[in-house]
Amino acid sequence: MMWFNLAQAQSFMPTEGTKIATQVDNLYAFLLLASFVSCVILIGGMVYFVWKYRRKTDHDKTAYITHNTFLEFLWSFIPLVIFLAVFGWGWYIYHDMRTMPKDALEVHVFGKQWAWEFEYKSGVKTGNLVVVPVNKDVKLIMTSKDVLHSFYIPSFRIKQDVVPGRYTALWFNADKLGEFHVFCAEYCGTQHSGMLATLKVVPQAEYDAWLEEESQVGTLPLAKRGEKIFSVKACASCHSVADASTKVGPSLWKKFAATEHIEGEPDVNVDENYLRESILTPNAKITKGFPKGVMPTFQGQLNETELNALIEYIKTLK
Amino acid sequence: MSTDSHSAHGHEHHYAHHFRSAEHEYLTSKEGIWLFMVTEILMFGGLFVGYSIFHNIYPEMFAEGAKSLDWKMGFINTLVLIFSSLTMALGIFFLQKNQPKKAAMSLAITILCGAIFMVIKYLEYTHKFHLGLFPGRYLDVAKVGAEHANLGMYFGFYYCMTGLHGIHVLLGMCLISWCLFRTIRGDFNPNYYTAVEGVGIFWHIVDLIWIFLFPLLYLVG
Amino acid sequence: MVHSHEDSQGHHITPFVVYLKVAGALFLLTFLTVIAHHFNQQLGVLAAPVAFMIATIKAILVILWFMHLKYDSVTNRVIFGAGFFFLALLLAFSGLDIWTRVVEYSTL
Amino acid sequence: MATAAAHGHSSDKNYLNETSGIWSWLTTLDHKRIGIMYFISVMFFFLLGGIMALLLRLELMSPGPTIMTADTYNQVMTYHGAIMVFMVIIPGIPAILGNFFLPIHIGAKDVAFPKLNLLSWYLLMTGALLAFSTLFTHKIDTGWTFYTPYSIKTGTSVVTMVIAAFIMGMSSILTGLNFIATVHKLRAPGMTMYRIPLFVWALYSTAILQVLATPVLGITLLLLSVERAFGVGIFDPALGGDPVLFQHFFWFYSHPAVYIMILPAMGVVSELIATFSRKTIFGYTAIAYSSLGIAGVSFFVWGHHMFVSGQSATAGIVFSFITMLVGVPTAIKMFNWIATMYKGSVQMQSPMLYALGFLFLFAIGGVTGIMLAVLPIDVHFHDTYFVVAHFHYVMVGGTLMAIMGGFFYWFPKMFGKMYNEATARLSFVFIFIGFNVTFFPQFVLGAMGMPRRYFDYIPAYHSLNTISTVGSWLIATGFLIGLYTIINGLMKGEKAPANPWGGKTLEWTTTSPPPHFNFDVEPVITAGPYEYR
Repeated sequence: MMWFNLAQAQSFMPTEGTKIATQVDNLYAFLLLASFVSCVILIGGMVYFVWKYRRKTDHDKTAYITHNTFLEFLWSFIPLVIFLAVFGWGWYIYHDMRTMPKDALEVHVFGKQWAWEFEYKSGVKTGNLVVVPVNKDVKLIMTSKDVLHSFYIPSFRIKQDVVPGRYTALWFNADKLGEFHVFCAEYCGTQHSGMLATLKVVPQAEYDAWLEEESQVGTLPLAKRGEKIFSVKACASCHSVADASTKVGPSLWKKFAATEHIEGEPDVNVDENYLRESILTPNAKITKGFPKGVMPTFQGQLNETELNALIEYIKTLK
Repeated sequence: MSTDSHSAHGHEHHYAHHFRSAEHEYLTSKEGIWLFMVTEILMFGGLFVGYSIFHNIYPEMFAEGAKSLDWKMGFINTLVLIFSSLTMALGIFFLQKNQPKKAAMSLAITILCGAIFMVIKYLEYTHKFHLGLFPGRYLDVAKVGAEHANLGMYFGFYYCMTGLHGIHVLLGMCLISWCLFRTIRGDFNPNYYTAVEGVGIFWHIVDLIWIFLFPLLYLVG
Repeated sequence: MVHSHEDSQGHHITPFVVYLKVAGALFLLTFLTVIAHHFNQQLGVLAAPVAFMIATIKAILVILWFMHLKYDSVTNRVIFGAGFFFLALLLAFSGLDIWTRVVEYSTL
Repeated sequence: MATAAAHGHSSDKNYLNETSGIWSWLTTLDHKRIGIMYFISVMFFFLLGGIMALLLRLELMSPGPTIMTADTYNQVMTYHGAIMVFMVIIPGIPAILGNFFLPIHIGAKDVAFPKLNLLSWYLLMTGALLAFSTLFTHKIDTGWTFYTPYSIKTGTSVVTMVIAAFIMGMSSILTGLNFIATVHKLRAPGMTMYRIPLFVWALYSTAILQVLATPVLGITLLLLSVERAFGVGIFDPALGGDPVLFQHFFWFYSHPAVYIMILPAMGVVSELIATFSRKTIFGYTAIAYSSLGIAGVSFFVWGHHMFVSGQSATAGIVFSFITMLVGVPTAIKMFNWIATMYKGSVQMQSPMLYALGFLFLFAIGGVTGIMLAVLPIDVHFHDTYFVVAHFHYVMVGGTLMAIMGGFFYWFPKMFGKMYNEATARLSFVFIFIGFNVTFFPQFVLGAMGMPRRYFDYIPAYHSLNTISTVGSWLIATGFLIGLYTIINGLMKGEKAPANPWGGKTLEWTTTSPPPHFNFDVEPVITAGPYEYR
């Protein structure tokens, strides 16, 4: 069957990446079994009665049964007991899920249309990539810069909406090495389905090395730093850089020094000042054929050096 | 007890074909009106729930908002509306007593009270506009000298609640005018005044909502 | 014709003086609200509940006598009461969420 | 009884041919004609929403852009949801079958307020026109849930759409109000509350929900418009508001709304099973009270749509607990329906096939509903295709199956003609198989973690999505065959007898189609609705 060749990263239930995921799957297995049994009773009973008591002649005598209090009590009470049992079981797991560990590694998560930004306490920032050590409590402190998003790691069976104006939190303790999908599960606009990130679980030593390396960004050449910022700010989710294809906004490939047609204004030559303006006040000039008001402003989010680095990087896109 | 039988046959009201009697039609209509009133309560109620929640979250901001309202205006308006409720109830009373002239008079006074209420409301609104107290993002924080940056939310509630209430007052006035017209035309009698009863219940709901709006918006801060 | 028992609660006439008494009470309570308002400082946290209580009493007066619910059928009373019940439900459960949230802080 | 044959009718006069001309329809106060008008308009809306569903499935057939852009996908998804919810499933059974049969079922000549009844049709039409007008301005892309702050920020015609939903809500309120008053006041002599058919009990419970829940949606949508126009900040976090509060307000209506959609379907199924088993319904009182019970409890459970929304854990636990309770009356109904067939005489006519299809699909929809009510399971499944599959099993597998069954069951009564049984059965086969092929893989997709409202997906989800898309074509074929059956029946159907199925409820005692005032003689009721002795 087709399902077998899907059995890598995201098979029928995805890989269990945490202990809680295993607990959730056990409960789910019980529910599946119980559901299957009840469906067999209900649908089997239905099919059996339909066949057994099918109409034979047009004058069939039928029994006159109005009700049976004992039976009706039974099939109200038994489901109730089962429902309450699974509620209790669920509560138990949910309690673990929602109780934040102390002394966890805290990572800040920012959702924005349409990318995830991560910020570590050391100041390291990444875009659409979060690296965590294995077997360690990790707490994500999350907020959104614009609309609702939802941080969803299928392999860990956890999900939490990311709400602007306040912090929500998630925690996990990954016990498997590897890369896991992160999805945005709350509808957030055009590129909602493209708002993906990768969660990388690595050994502690590798994690430390990675963090160290990431902290060295300041010493890189300007264009390289620009490339880094370009990825952290997830500019690539809207602007392509390798060819002229259009995503949400105009492609930046071979854009520098080209002539740009502006909606309702004379054409401009793409120079440093134009790029600067387009990053800080994106709605001042809109490229022909693109809607207004889609790109958010980066005013106050980038300092002068970062801005220069970005412009230098865009210059290199040929 | 039920209707006085001597006048019952004097003017027989022609009830709709699917009812068994005029009485049957009257009771059914009244139930319909009450059901409609429930929807009014729940619709306004949504605003009240929002108000209570945010009042709890931002008590000081709400206090600042309440201070910038003139409670005397609200007070006068409360008295006007209560009086109009009385005349509305009396309008029905006079119809029940078969005194259509007095009933028409009561209804006219009710409409007049509604108009007075709206005039005072208009004065209040224009005064607020003059001061720059607009709802939401249009509130001029600098001009008003607001201590809380989101004072616009209080005025959002203020304009939503009083505005929706005002629309109901206008609607009520139109409905009462229609009742007044029909009273003068002689449509109603002690056995048939369903329309006035229904409009009356609507008008009292409008009064009822104001009874809560007045302390919530003008006084509690 | 068909006149069953349910039809008998149709047209109740409230005496004139009852209307006047109710209106008088309503005016009095309005004054009382304003007087209470002037003692807001002394009342402290009670200011809001007091104002709300007075408003509720006024509302009940209007509902029972002006809207004739006192003489109306049980069905209509249940219908109208249901509105307030479900409103309270909306407030209670929204409030339950908002006032039991665990606040998370940024540690940056 | 005193009132007898006040309005005499010759036998060939009925509500369809009593007056003629389009104007006589547009100004009619006859509940049956209004029901037919709803029938035509809802069928049209269903066609539109269905075409959009097919487009969505076609787009999802393979990863990456297939036939449309991401923006177009989001718009089509929004309109599919809004049309199906506000214009098809909510008015569906109550406004079409309810309007037509509720007064007849209780032996009344009409609903309590015929003018309001007509007004609610016009309101639905106005709302629908307004909603469709946004197709020609800035097509909205918020999803039918209008979650803030996205719905505040997006540059599309949200305000128009929201006002349209408000107007359609008023239509729903007026229908509900009318039904409550009708059931309370217009029952024929001897028709006690325990002698009304279960379809009426279901509509009555639905009407309570319509009246009590819809106003809150109204004020929520108005506040959303105000938010967009003035930025008052009640739902906008940037101004100190709370977007989660919007969800509370929204689901306070929209959870009861899912019972507005399913309760009437349960009522239809109760009728079908009793008639086609030729047996009195098992546990009348239990089914009647479970309708009321579901309606009541449904107001206490809305927070289960918000387990991961940022709602507090305490509220989540309370809501999860109460949600478990709402499962019980639903289970009671399932068991009682099946027990009704015990020692019956089951005839597999097409309406009964649809009823059995309902039981099958609703059982799956029900057990997956219980899974979703369990907190940690929902955390994983929330906003994934598991939820999409679950509510389609309930809304389509439940409500639409019941609508189809109800149409075919009452078709002879409504139009006085029989339809072609063979094509009706064929349509069932296609819809039933197609439905399972479309939506069962979506449970698996959801378990694998595919979020809903996704225009694009990772390659691992490809094959199941393709299966699902193929299934959607089968469903479409089934509905087209159903449409053909209806049109063919209307054009060429044989004349229907007054009681083709051997039903015991009141509509079968009058002629097919019924006369203008439903009964030539006002019925007097002396026994319950399903007296098969």
